[in-house]
Amino acid sequence: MNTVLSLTGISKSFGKVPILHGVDLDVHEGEILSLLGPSGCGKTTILRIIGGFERPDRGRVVLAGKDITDVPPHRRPVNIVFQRYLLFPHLSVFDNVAFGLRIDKVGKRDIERRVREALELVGLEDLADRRATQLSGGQSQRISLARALVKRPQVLLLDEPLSALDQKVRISMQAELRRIHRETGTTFVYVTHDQQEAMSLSNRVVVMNAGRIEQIGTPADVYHRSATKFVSGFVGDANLVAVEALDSAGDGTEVKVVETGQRLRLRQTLPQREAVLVVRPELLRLSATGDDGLSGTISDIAFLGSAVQFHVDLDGMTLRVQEPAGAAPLTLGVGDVVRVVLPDHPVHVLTD
Amino acid sequence: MNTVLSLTGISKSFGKVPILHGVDLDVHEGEILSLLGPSGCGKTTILRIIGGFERPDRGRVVLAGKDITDVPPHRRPVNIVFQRYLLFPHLSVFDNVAFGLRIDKVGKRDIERRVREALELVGLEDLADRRATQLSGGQSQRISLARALVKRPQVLLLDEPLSALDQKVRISMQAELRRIHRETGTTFVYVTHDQQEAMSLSNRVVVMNAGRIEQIGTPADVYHRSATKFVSGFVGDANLVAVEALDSAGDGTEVKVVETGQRLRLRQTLPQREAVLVVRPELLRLSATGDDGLSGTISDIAFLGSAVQFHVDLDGMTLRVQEPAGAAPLTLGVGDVVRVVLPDHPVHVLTD
Amino acid sequence: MSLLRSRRRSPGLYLAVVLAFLYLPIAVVVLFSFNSSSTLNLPIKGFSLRWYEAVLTDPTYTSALRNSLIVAVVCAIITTVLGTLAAFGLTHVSPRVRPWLAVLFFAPITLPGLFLGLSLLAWFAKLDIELSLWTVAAAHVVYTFPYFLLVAQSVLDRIDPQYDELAADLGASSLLRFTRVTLPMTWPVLVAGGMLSFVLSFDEFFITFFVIGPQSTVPLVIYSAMRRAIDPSINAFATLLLLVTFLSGVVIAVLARTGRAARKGVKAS
Amino acid sequence: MSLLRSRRRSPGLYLAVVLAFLYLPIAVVVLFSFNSSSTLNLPIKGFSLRWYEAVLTDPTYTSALRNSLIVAVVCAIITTVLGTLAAFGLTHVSPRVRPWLAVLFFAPITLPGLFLGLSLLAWFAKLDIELSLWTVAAAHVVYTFPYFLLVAQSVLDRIDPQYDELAADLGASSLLRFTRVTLPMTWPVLVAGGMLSFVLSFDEFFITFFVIGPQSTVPLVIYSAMRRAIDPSINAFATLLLLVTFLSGVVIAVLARTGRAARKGVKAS
Repeated sequence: MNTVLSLTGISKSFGKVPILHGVDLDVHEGEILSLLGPSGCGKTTILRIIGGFERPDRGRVVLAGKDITDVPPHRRPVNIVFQRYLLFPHLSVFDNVAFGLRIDKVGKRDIERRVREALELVGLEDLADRRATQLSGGQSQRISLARALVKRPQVLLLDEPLSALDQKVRISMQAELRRIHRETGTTFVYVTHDQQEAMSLSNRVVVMNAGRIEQIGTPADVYHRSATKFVSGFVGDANLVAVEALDSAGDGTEVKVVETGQRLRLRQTLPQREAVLVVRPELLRLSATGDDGLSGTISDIAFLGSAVQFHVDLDGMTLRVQEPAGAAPLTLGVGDVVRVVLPDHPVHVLTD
Repeated sequence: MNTVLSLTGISKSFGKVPILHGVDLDVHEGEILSLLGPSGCGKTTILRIIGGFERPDRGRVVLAGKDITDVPPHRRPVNIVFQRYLLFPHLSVFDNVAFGLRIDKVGKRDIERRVREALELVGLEDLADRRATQLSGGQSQRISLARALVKRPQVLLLDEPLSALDQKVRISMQAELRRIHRETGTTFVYVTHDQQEAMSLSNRVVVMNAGRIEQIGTPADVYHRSATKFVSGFVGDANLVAVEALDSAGDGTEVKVVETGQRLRLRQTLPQREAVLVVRPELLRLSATGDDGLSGTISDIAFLGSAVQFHVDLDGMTLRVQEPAGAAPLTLGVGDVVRVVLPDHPVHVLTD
Repeated sequence: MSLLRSRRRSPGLYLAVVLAFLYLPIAVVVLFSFNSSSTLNLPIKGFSLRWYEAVLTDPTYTSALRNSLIVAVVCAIITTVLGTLAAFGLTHVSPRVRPWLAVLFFAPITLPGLFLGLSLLAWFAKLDIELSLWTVAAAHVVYTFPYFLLVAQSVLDRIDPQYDELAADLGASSLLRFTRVTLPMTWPVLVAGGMLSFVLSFDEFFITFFVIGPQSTVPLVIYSAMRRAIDPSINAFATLLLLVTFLSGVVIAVLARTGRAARKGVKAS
Repeated sequence: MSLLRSRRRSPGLYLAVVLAFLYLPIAVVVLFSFNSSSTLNLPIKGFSLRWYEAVLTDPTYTSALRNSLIVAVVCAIITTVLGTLAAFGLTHVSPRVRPWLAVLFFAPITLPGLFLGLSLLAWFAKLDIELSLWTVAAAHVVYTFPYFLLVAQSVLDRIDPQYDELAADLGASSLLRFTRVTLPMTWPVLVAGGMLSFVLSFDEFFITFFVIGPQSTVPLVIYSAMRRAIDPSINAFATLLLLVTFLSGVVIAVLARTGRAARKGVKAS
């Protein structure tokens, strides 16, 4: 895979507040790369450095082999879609999309053709003559997308473009973005704090925390094989169970749960004596009988539609268990004693 | 179950815009009742009518046997938690919580005790001396809750109290609200546009649309046995498949899918010839082989963490299928031809 | 919207009293301007336009009107150009320096006209500039400039700075961003600021009194008429001044609303 | 924060020129007030406080200072009370009527002082009220009232109306909501509005000129001193007036900022 954009050793502070600590990142041609992290982690600053709106204190930005660290934003072949629906209120939809082409002095006929194509791409060719102020949030954001894409950027930057939209519109816009990416083949760098959005959209996810990259990988990597506790907690929900290996025999290990003292049998060997199991709630099962797994008391139940979530208290430690709604033993209630059963395949383990 | 609050024939317009059309609603003592619907459906107006902030054009509000329709808000034994974190900025946390008790001229020692208890209930007893402006969003909203609960309202009204919070904080506040409800036994009337929140919190959910109640039922009722197309679409995601019964034999029916003409065998009899199947994406399965179910082409794939969502095109109709991430046939890609298999139990059906 | 409000006892009566206190004096002047007699006693004897006729034929009044218009128009144009540049300059200085600069710019608003007139006179004398309508216009620019800036800032502060970044992202240089984005989004409010400068200049007496040469303006004529004898045509002249002020106020309000609506349309959509 | 800004060529020089234009005249007066000679020629001959000494011992000046303070304080208090009531009254009228009432209240801002002075004089004459410092204070209330309202409205408009509902929900009657919630949340800005009224009244010349009796105020003394002969002590007196204005401006800015910070703390948290 070709690297189209590459950041090396990027550091940035605002005043005395450090934001980025030597970030290295390669963006592959044609991929959707998401920068995912909590607010203040520096993801937006990276995007703004790529766009040219911030200058890094240290480090270089190289686009298609050319160092663009000192190129001002209006001379960079990248375009951005901001979080807020910023359409120029004094221009029609057509003129909003044509804005960048007019600046570039593209011929009138070419402008007409390319704007129509861009509007078609986002499915709003009928709205060309509307005023920018007459659009819904979702429509505005599609026009912003068309306005950026019509310039055929080498990299399209998206700064939480869906976060101001309603839940339902957001979900349908995600599918729309995947389609537009497939049809244009443009490289997307996508900033979001929403892990569901990052996972459903991206080829690769960059999980960030406090100005550093915690993990780079496919959505399945970061979800099922989190590199750090932070990643496992930020990407979806995870039970972290600290264990101590007691005895390993064949393909299994007898371990003690550090917090509760309970014993448990794992279907894997541990890389070292002390480790932390990372178990997603939907991988655990509840059982009212038997002596498999860990014993505890249900302290909270939440119906989630397609699933039911249980909080099970185990002597001071709480495990979250998510059962599919159809199969859920709905006779269980708060206060019932149950056993929490681990999956019968190896679970993901973190070591220091 | 005792009815603590009852609305009968409530109608309300703002100017010429009708908001509520004759709503009847009984709230049971000690329950969490959610009013769920899109913005503009009238759910907040109902809450404001209960609180006394709006006067209904027609209809009565009866609280604990007493007609309170004309009682001004400061004389109603109900309290409200607003969406925004409205703490009085000129008062400390303690004084914020004590505000209502001081207005009521409660004795100094009683105020001290009851405020401490309320702060303990929301787990913020250490913050009593803080200024209201020094708190995080989640903390502010807990203080708002304590300030309302300290007055021991007969009904606690909550107007989207979590919608201004981050995703992670929101989820943990939901568990917190369930705990506080269990510990106080107060009746909650909860307004939200977030179906996940309504389902995970409530004993009963009232689904509203355009000023009318569409369905009242338990979370499982509205999710698995939606009364209308609107409910099925608003509460979670649903595939709506219009079918026509061809031939019914024994416990099954042969039907034709109206939009695509494909044939399908259901494990139930239909109440009438034309009906709409309501199938949740997680109840459908994909199969690469066999001739069960309906044939289609995968048009989009989204990784959701615990599950993977597929869009399958069937000749102009798109079905959404959600497979658990572990079991998902990840070898499938966009463009592959697959069969969509219905569950082997009866599916929910809507008729006109 | 809130029931709380409609349940309160109406503050109507109280507001009526306050408004009467503000407007009765003005109403009296307007009333006398249509008086058919020349005595200033209520009730008026009859209705006539004789004082208006007197005003519009007397060269003292007409030349004052012409001078006031010239000064106000020149002042408004200069203030608008300088003020627009200063307002945009202010949005581009660093956020730490800006509040201090803003204080420096706005502080002259609190200066009494007396003071400005006095010091500008000293200034013109020192520079050997002959007093004329042009010195009046220049002095008025000093006086109206902070007001214009206040109005211009109110709109610039609310315009999302990301529009500028967006235009840069789409390839626009600094100059193009100004002409293609910022100006088209802000012109109604800038014109409103210009109108405000016009009104302030048209109504100004004190600075004018000091820095004008042999000529006269509307407020000066009213003032000297007052000192000579009680000529009822002064009521008609004052009513005309009031009319110019009032109409400008309406135009300003409409323009400011247009500007605000455009901004809101974007942020609220 | 934005790189776009720091990359622009600095508008510093341009801003410096504009500021010089505004402040040089004032600087000259202040400079002359410390002049040891009595000629008004630059550069000044030497530094001395003799004009200040003259001002602070001459009863013409000291009584004017006393009168100005009395009028300004009385005016500020009355305006604050009336204006606060009017501002809260306005927030409680129906949203359809409010903009119209607001226009009626604010329109007098555009009236020239000349006009107000003229009509108030007619008003007092008609009602047979003897001219005195009290008529001046009353007239100044008419003049400062819209400015106070403008300041008060700016804070009331930004305070979330839901605080009022919240207090009602917690059992507070209309009066308690005002004393326990609204006032504590807004007082710094109301006091700032009062200070503004004080400064406007202290600096006011024209209305005072018409409605004052045998007494005098600071601006009147400056004016008549100007007309007699060029007495350099006037520069010292004017500088004192400037100092009062400037210090009030600082207090106003600080109070307004306090008020704004309190509001922000809530909305942004």
